[in-house]
Amino acid sequence: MTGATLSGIVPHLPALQVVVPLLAAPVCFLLRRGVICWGFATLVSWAAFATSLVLLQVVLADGTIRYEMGGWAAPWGIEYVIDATNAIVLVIVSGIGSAVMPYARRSVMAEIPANQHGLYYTAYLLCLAGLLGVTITGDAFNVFVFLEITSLSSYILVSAGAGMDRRALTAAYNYLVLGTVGATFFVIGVGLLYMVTGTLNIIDLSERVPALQHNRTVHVAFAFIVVGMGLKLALFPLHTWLPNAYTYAPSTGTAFLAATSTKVSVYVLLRFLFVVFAPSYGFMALTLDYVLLPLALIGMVAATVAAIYQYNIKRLLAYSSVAQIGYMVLGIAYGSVEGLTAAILHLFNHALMKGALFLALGCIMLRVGDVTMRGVQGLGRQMPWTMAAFVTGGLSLIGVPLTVGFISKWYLITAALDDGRWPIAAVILASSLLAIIYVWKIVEAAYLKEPPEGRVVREAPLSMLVPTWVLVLANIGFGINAEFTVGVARTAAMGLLGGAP
Amino acid sequence: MSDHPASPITPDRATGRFVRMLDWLVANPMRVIAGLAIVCGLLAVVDLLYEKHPSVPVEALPFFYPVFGFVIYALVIFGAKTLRLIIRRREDYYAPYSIDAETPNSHMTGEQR
Amino acid sequence: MRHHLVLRVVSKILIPFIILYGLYVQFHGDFSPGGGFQAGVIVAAAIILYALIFGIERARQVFKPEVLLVFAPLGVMIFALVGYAALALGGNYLDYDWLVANDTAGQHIGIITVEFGVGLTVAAVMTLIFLAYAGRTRDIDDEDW
Amino acid sequence: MLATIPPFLVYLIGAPLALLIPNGSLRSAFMCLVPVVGILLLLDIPYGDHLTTSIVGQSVTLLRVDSLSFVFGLIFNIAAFLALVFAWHVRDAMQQVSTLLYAGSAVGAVFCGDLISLFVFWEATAITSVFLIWATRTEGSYHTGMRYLIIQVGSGVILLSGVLIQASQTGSVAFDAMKLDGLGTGLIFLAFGIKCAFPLLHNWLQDSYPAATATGTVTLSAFTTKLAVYALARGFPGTEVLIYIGAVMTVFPIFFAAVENNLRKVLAYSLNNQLGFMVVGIGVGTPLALNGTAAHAFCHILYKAVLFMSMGAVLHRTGTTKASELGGLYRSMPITMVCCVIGAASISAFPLFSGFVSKSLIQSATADTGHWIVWLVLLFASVGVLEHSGIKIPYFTFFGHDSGIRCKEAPWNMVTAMVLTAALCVGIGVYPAPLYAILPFPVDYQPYTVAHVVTQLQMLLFALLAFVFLMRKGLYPAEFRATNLDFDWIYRRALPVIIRGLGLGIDTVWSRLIGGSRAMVSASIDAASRNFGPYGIVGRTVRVGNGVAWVAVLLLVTLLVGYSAD
Repeated sequence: MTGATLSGIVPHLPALQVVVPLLAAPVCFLLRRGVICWGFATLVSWAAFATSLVLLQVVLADGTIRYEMGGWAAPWGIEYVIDATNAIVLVIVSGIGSAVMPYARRSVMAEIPANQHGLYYTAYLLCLAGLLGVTITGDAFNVFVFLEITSLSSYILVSAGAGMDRRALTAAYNYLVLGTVGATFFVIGVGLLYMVTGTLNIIDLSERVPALQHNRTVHVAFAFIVVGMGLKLALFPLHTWLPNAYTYAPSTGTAFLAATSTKVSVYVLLRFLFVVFAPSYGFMALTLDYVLLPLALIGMVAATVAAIYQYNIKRLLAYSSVAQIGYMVLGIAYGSVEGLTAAILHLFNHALMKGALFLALGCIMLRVGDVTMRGVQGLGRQMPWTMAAFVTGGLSLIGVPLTVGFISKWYLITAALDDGRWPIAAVILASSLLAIIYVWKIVEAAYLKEPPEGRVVREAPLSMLVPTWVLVLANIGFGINAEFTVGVARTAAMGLLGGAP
Repeated sequence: MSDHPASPITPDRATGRFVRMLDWLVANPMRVIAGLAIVCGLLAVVDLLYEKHPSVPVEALPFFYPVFGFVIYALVIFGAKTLRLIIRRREDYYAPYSIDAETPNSHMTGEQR
Repeated sequence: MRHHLVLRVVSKILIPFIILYGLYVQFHGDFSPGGGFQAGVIVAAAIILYALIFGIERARQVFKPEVLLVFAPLGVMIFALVGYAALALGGNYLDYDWLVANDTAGQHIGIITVEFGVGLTVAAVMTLIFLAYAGRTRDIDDEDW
Repeated sequence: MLATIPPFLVYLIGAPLALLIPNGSLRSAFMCLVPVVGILLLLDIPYGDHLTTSIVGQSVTLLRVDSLSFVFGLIFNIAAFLALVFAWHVRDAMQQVSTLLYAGSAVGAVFCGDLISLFVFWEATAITSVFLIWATRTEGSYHTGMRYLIIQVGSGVILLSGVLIQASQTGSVAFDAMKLDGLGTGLIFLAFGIKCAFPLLHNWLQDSYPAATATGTVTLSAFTTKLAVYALARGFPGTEVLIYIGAVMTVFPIFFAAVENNLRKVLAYSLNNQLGFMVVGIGVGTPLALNGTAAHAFCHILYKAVLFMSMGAVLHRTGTTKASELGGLYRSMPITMVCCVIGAASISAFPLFSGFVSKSLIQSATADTGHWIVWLVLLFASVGVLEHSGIKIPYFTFFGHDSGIRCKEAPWNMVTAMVLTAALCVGIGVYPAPLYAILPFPVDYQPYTVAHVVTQLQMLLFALLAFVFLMRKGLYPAEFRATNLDFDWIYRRALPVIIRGLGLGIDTVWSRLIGGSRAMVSASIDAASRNFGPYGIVGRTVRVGNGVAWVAVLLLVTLLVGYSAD
């Protein structure tokens, strides 16, 4: 391919970002054979990652990109709009995908019946396409469509764990019911907005809603969207679908979903709250202060405490995810540039942490077949690399300096202190301290206890260790040099609060 | 101490001569003391011979340094003896000997050559 | 069901017309209400009727699930490939204007092709869903009608 | 490119690499090579800030080389080399790794240009060094190590709090001269003070150094406290309160050292007293005084090392360093004895030995700035130094009452390390020009004047005469096995007793309170596990219907909140 054709592609990258994985899904379905599907899905993930990186670079250099699907101009057609906020989310989603995929071959072989491999990768590609679509599109209804693609395929990803544990089916069903409720709430909200504004384009909405900010219909639409997305992003106490879904899904599915799907929902919430609506509206300011902020704080503490008592480590991490979502929502609830910066930063950083942790857990699942506290006993010596990765991820989760967790917490706390909200900073610190307990529980089991009699396990294969460590090193790398991530997050936050993207 | 040989180890020739010299000095402490006294006497005399440039007033006093050294040394010793009356306790005051931080066996087993 | 002669005869007559009507809806997709989704559902309705009357097993023999499983993704691919074709010819994704020299003709061709893909997928998926659920129990007994 | 490799990185890479080499002379040789490379790198780095990056919006400099950090960096590398030679025979991977990492952290800390990275290395020195104490592997050393770790890490935590406050007030975390005027700088000062063993904060030093291994103490003695001296010299030069703190520091350990039986503990007290001189120099803050501090730290590391080495060698051969058990060892360990005497002469500042050329800089600076009471105190302390380090250490170990111990001379590597270090002490004493050349400020000072040599000799020799006199009269305190109380009594005895007294007190109300609060704590833990555990409200699987109910509730709440807005 010559340079000219390459540069000719660049203007179409917004479309390709979504339609390549979307087309890849049926192709993958037709390919059928597990290993071939895996290779194909890996290539597609990498292509998507490359695309998102180029998009991010273009956005940072030239500002917002708008792409008209089918050549129809914005208010009538669907347009894709990319600014710093969703460019970074695209990078997260596709980046995690491309880290998980090389890892997936061994893990999927071990955890999923052979005849379902092709379907599993197809579902993964659909999920990837859906997540990217939700993120990239500038059309409110299109968000819903992609949200459904994501949801349906992620139910499949979760239920694929049925080969290991039948409870995956009930978990997926629970997820399906609540996920559908969430998506329906969202579409009801969008429908109400359409009713009063006559447009579905997000930019148009942002121009028309201000005049209608005292309209009751808009208030109701706002409530539906907030609750619907709150459900999707597992805001405490709407998180009830999450622990089981993450626990019983296959390792790769958990790693991918945990690191991406809630993040994308957080992004949608951000986009609607701060672009379509604005913190200056009375009803939104009240909701931020009296609904989201308390729920975020309660969630941070309650879910962390719940995590402490978990015996299954996947479930433990799932609860910790709920707590971490609390941090992001907290940043959103500040409604300030600092708060949003912290939220977006944590969105990125948490994807790295949870990705690394769940991948390390997948290695344990492969070798030991048991990810409970008993399963990790003595693994510090038997699987040193895996456990080292896990511990590093755990440190990041706590927020130890030189890891990304520290950067997130630093910004969250400074954002709280900037507003003079000392008690909130104290709660953040307290929940970090509580996080030490559950991380320590695992460290203690892995390093201070002897392995169960007669259990001999080998270190995980390189194909799984390398992706895990790539994410672990990213944790440290972006923890040491946070200039780039902080810069992007700040640009994004200012873009969100500055009105139209 | 288990690895102390019963008899002195025969040192090599050079250190042997040095050790014998020290043996002689230890055996004749009065000669050492006398030597020290003579040197001190000489220094006291020198104190009168050179021109002083005191940076602190007291330095100008005759025999300031010799007297200071002698008196302060005695003061330190008596001060310490007094202090000991107050602070001295049994050796196992904080912990029994069995958990003394300086239990020697680990050092001895660590020995290689 | 084999004894319900009336139903069998009427269905045999109706099913071709239902499918024909489906095709009508399909090909009107580009300039009047209708299109792939509706057409796919109508065609699937015909197939489901066939299965109800003549039994799941026979329906499976006629509309082989393996083939349907190929049709479903194929439809999606047709849709996506049209988009790529527009891209390759210099337009935006799914910009039919670029498909042929004449804009209007391009729109027609583009929409019809895309709708065809949609119809294919919808019909196949609908049928598959029905066969998957219906296959989980025995056929409906005569007494239960 | 080579020029900006920070020396600490060599240690950081060297430590794991060393583990790859089979345990033996080869590994020891490799480890000795690490500081050599460190020195070569250091000589190659031009003065200035390198490796500046930014973390959480603050500028961070990992490698700031200037005349002050250069002196400390150089002597740290040299000390690491000597300590590693001294520990050549050690085959304990834990000690080997922690020695390298500890030295590396100290070297790293010296070159930090900002308080954040300083904090990181500050904590690193604490965590890496404690293994040198634990390596003794006795229960006592374990407890001592824990006390040491708590205090050292505590110092780091205080430092971090200070840095955070300072950063939020001034917006900068640059590590430059500060004024002791607020909570932030106060906390930073306190953190430095703990590591520098300020009076009443000093006990960790006497507690821990005698508990480390024979070789470990040599390593410990070089870095932690001198790092604190460097930090004070960098952060608080000319802070007047330091003069008085330093003066007290020089005096009070003398008395404790004079009656202490464990000779390594005597050295720890003497270390404290020497630090006092440096702290006074920092407090005076004139170029001459700061030069004195830097020079004294440089010389001090060397002669203190040779003293700890000789005691380490004695410990290695005899298993004890208690004065009451030793004596007459000159027959068995003559070379060790000579090195020890050289170290003793250096610390006592005899002319032609290193202490003479460095301590006098500080002494002159106090006189020049008119602090003549402090000047007298330092003079007093100088006599005290002669007492415990100059006379007591060599006399009770190698002469005095013959204990009957007959052992071998120290192993060759210990002898080599001692001889090298002793040679450096004499070399600097005889020819101080190279040392003066690398000091932070230009030096215009001549230590060898007739007056200076004569007065110093008068003072020292007459003090020696007093020793002889007291010894002959039987007035010199005899050495017993004993424990002497110090300020650590407060936290090792008084606090536990008080707490126990309160806890077990007959006051029933009090015990009810304790019991009640204990019950409350356990009840809340129980409640937490009931509600948050795998079967609790929060931790268990929630039914779909209940999940949807929550959705409804939240929708209602959100709607009501929105409704109440207008």
